[in-house]
Amino acid sequence: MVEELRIKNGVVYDPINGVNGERREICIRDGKIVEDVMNPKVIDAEGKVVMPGGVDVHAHIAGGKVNSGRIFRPEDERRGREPKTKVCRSQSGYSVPNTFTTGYRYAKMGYTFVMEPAMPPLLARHTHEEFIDIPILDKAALPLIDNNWMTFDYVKSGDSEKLAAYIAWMIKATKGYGVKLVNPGGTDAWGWAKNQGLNDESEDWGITPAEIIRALAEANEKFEMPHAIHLHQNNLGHPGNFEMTLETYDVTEGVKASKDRSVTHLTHQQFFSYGGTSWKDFESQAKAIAEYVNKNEHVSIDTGTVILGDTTTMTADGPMEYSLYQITGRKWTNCDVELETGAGITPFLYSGKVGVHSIQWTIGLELMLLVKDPWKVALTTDHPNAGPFIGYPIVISTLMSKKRRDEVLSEIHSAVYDKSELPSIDREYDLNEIAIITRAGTAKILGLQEHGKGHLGVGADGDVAIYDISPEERDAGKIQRAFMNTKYTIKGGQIVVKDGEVVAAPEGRTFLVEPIFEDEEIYKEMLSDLETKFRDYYSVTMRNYPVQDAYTPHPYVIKAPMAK
Amino acid sequence: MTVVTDVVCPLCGSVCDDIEVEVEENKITKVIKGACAVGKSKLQGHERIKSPMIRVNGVLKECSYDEAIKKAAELLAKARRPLLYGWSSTVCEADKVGIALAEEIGGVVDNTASVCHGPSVLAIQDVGIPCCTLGQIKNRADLVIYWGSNPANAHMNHMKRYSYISKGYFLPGGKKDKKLAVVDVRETSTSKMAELFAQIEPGKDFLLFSAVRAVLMGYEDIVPDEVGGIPKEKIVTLANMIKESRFFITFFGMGVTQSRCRQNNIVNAIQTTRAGHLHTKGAIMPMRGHYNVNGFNQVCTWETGYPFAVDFSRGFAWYNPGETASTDLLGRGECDVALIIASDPASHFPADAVKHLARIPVIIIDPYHNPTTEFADIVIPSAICGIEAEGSVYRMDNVPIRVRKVVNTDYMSDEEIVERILEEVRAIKEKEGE
Amino acid sequence: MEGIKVILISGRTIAQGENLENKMSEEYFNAVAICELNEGDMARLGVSADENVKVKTDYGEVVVKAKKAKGYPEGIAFIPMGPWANALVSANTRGAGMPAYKGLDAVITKTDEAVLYITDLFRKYKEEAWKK
Amino acid sequence: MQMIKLMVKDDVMSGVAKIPIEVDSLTPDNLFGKNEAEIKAVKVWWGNRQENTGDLFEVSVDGAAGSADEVKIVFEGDLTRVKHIGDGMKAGEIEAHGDVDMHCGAVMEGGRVTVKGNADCWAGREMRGGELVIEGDAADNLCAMYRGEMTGMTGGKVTVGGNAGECVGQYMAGGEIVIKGNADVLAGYAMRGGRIVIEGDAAIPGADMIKGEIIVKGDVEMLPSFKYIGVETIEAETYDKYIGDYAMGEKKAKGTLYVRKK
Repeated sequence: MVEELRIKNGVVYDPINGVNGERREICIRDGKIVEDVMNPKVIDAEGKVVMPGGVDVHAHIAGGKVNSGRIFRPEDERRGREPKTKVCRSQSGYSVPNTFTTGYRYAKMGYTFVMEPAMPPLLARHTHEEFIDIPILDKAALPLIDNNWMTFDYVKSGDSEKLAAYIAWMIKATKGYGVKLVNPGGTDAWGWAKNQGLNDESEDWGITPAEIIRALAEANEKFEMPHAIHLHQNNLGHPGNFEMTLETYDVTEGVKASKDRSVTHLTHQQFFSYGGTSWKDFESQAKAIAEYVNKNEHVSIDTGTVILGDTTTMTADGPMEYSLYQITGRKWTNCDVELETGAGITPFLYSGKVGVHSIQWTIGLELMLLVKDPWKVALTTDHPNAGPFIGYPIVISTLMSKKRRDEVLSEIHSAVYDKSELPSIDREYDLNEIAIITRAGTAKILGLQEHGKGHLGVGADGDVAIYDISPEERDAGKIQRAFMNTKYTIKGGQIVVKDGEVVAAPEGRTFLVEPIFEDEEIYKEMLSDLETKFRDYYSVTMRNYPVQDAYTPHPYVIKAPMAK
Repeated sequence: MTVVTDVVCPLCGSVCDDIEVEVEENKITKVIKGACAVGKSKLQGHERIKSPMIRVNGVLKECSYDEAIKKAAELLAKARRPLLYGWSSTVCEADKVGIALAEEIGGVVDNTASVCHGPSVLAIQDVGIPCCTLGQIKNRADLVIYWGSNPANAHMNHMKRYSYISKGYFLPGGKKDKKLAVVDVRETSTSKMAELFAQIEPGKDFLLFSAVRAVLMGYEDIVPDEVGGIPKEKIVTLANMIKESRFFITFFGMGVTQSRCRQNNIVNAIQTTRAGHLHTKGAIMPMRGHYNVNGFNQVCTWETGYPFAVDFSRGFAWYNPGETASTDLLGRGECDVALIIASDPASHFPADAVKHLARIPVIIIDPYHNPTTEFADIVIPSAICGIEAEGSVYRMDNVPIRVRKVVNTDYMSDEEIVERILEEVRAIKEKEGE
Repeated sequence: MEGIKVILISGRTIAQGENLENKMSEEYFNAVAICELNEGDMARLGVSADENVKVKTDYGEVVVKAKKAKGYPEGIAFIPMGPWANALVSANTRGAGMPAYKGLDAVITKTDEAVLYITDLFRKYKEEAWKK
Repeated sequence: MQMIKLMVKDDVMSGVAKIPIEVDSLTPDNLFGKNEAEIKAVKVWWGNRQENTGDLFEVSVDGAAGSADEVKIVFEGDLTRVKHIGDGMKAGEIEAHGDVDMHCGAVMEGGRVTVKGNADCWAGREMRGGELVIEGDAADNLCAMYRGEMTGMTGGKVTVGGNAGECVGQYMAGGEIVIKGNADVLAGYAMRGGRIVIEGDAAIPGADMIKGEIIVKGDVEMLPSFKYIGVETIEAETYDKYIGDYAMGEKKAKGTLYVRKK
């Protein structure tokens, strides 16, 4: 049976196709956008806002550390619980919701694609198993390849071909999407409870984080990868780290992108835009960061904007989580992953009563307001690190309303007036810009616009969000409510949310990239090096390591040939 | 005869995955290498349950899978407080369906963790856990502490593959480069290998942890001359071994989780690791029993928010071991129907809990006869995961591994059986709803 | 004959593990329906290896075979994890979900009573269940 | 004053399985203003199904109330599987005649609950205010936190006539608990404030405490990580004073443990 849908009378924001708030009709047939339809079900979106399905560039929704976060926070799980319904499984959790809830809540906000940005390769199966249990959404995951001993060996020997062969193998073995870096060098040093700055040479391996970053960026560009390297750089969360941030940006300057996108995507830069020398004289340096992004084309960023309240922080940056736990004295979980990476998790309360937290809150907003080109910046909360993803509607309304910002500024710690630019920024986002930072731009950053995401052109996926709000609406409260619960969310041509309720929960797809490394000789040599690592140092065999096809029941494969 | 390599052992939480077996006429005839004595015994198999059975007038009578499944579904659909227990010696795929079934019937779903490392989970919920994968230990840990755990008997390959006896990148000399300390109430084959053995009085673990912590925190002066039968000198030596190590790991077993103070012994053990971390790098890990006891905890957590002992009576998940764990439901006589899968509560639960199984309808899904079958009203034999059926399992260090199907079978898999029961239950509920 | 007071622990053994899926067997019975004691305690009880003892706690009693073992301090008895040990354990989990399997106060006496085979042990449970 | 009597019907607890009834909906706040028929129609959970109160309890109503404060509920019959008595109540009074099941007085904010018998685990869990009197014994986790929370009881007063189980007042941050008998292991575990008085014996009290006060009048099995400070007189009795828990480090070890001198 042919499923057809016509959305009429809506005000459409489709920035990739240059549609900025125009009354357009959207037709969907067999899950794809088409020119016209014959016998459609009709949705009248009169006076409502229509956008492509949301695309989240960075949210920790699945995998070992997310689940460790759930396991150790039963007190978070009891917030937001809902009984099972005919359509939905039972729901639990606020900052670390169960998998089903994750799918439902994103869908209610009009999102249809989420990137899980940190998959430890050894635990990749776990991430994919959770994906199977996240309904509705399409998903992908970025394997961590920057603290791997194989990577270290090739960076040390300067063997860029073998490094490229290795990342090709790794992305395929983990059914991943691209190259993720988290505290390159530093996470491995955490194996001895140490850490590393950008230009510190590792005692064990004799290389620096800067060398790792540059080498992986170059290796990534040897393929036509849809996405840049995705970098959580060194020194996250420390006062005065903005200088190292700017130095890090320079590391990949001059690397030529194999596709029309940045070379390095720098994630949750709020945590890297800190001035001062300690928590006492802590201040925002968002302006310096934004200025760099404004002037350079090889970087894109997402923000990691803070949502005030309690949340669960989690990252592969083990040493950073340890220092956070030492500040709070709350529970702390750490998991080092042999030869590859690590993870730390600790709960955290961002309180408007605390000066530092209040300044952190301003930084995430400043970055979005000071970066002039919205295509270069994406809205994230680094879920759940700076706050849970269900805080997005709050951020959207705050960006769109200077009035709301002023209200919040007057309620939180007064340090924000001295230590941040936010009070003096007048810019307000319009809906077109919101559409860019939540779907069009994020789809482009991830290279997904070629694969049907982030736009409503003919051939695109039938993923549509209809928000019950007039395009002229300026009231922050109304904006927030509209973006929290859509009037309709349509996923692959199927209505999944209606009037803020989940009405269908189909399974989503997993997007995989397959880099194709051509030189068989070099590939074989790399495999032989890898076999040695497995035989001597891993605790599993090489044959039991790659993720089997059973873990991606609905794969969407993107081939990445060698760059020309 | 064919040789199959990289076989994954479906026995204990070590999940050795480098096993080689010989297969002849659809049977594992020989274990060539990799498995310990206990693993070998599992891989080579025992006498199986031949057919599904239903108890009629006190006697189990053979029947078809369809009949057994239908009857099981009827019992579960009408139950007011059903318990679905076991889930540790099967794969995650079966666990998922089991959780869906529990949700559908408003039951309590629980796995063997509640009588094993459940207290460890409760402790993690209090203070978290600094942990790592086993390869990290193999490559870096120069101090290995086994506390209330005897791997030489319970996890026989553990020291050789992952800890004291293994060689690693930074410890190429193997045990020559490492130290071993053991704390236990009795001498064991593991304690005999140790450089430091502290023979503690039963039930005094909590006190000893507090003492070691106090020393690690710098307050040696307030610690009394003897704690739990251990002289202060030895306590200080142990603390110094921790301080002087580059990377220490504490493995703890049920010697700690099942004695006085239970979960709070583990809280204190974790706090001790955190105190050690002020001086060096440290990690701590429970020695998990069944090969997939952890897998159920993982699946249950991502699907419900909680790792075990989840009560769906009110439609949402309520978690409270001590109230919603299997021993609680059976020991207090609360539950009115029990589905037991891949486990044997009759052998491992206290007598009063076992006696309740005699009073209520019991459905058991298992490859083998075991004492719980004695209490069962419906017996459904299943394929053996890791030998006859494949799927995900989670090692004690949270590493997911896919167990293999090595030989074919006519038995239905756990996943299929539970799925069929769920379908029948849904059909019954739909009918009722009409 | 007067008994001795001990602290009772239970746990895994190799033989118990090997017969985990073979519990209705003679091997499992021999591996698990036993109580390990040190030499001094055996002497105090006046039993030699393979003679039967009755172990009693506040929650139940069970007859098992005595075995001499090394490594135990005086006053500590060990019964491998299994149905015979569990006859002595309370089902009250004290708000933890986990029964206290280890560290039970117990009294051991020499006995002429036979060790119940697994099916007999459970037949007894079934009878008791309905008496309640 | 209004008196509502709720007597568990005999047949409810006579089956092979004793399935708990959860009565958090039967508080003075919730029943105030309802007549007998309306009370009988209030839903309570019995296993996985909701039932009418009138189907599980004999209900009688006597007198009238002007507010929830004037409502008194009396539970009678076999209460050993009646959970959540007084859970979340804010006003009025509840009296339970017999041993009650778990979570009695949990999260209560005001009013008074009296148990004329023993209370099972988690009585007074996360209590905020009001008064809870257990005339018999209290089982484990009295006035403790919910799993994973770092805050247990924050206010109110609890008195136990008999003994108390493990972990009395775990993560307690305020309020007062008085145990007339003994307390099992780990009373005041991870305590952050408030006061626990144990008139009998206590085993390893005060572990990981960082604030608050524990007073023990009987024998104490001490932790090895408390520091002896000296002798102090409280209400004309002499006590040994300890500070701890030093296992948490000196900066945090601000809890006080008093042990009466023999």
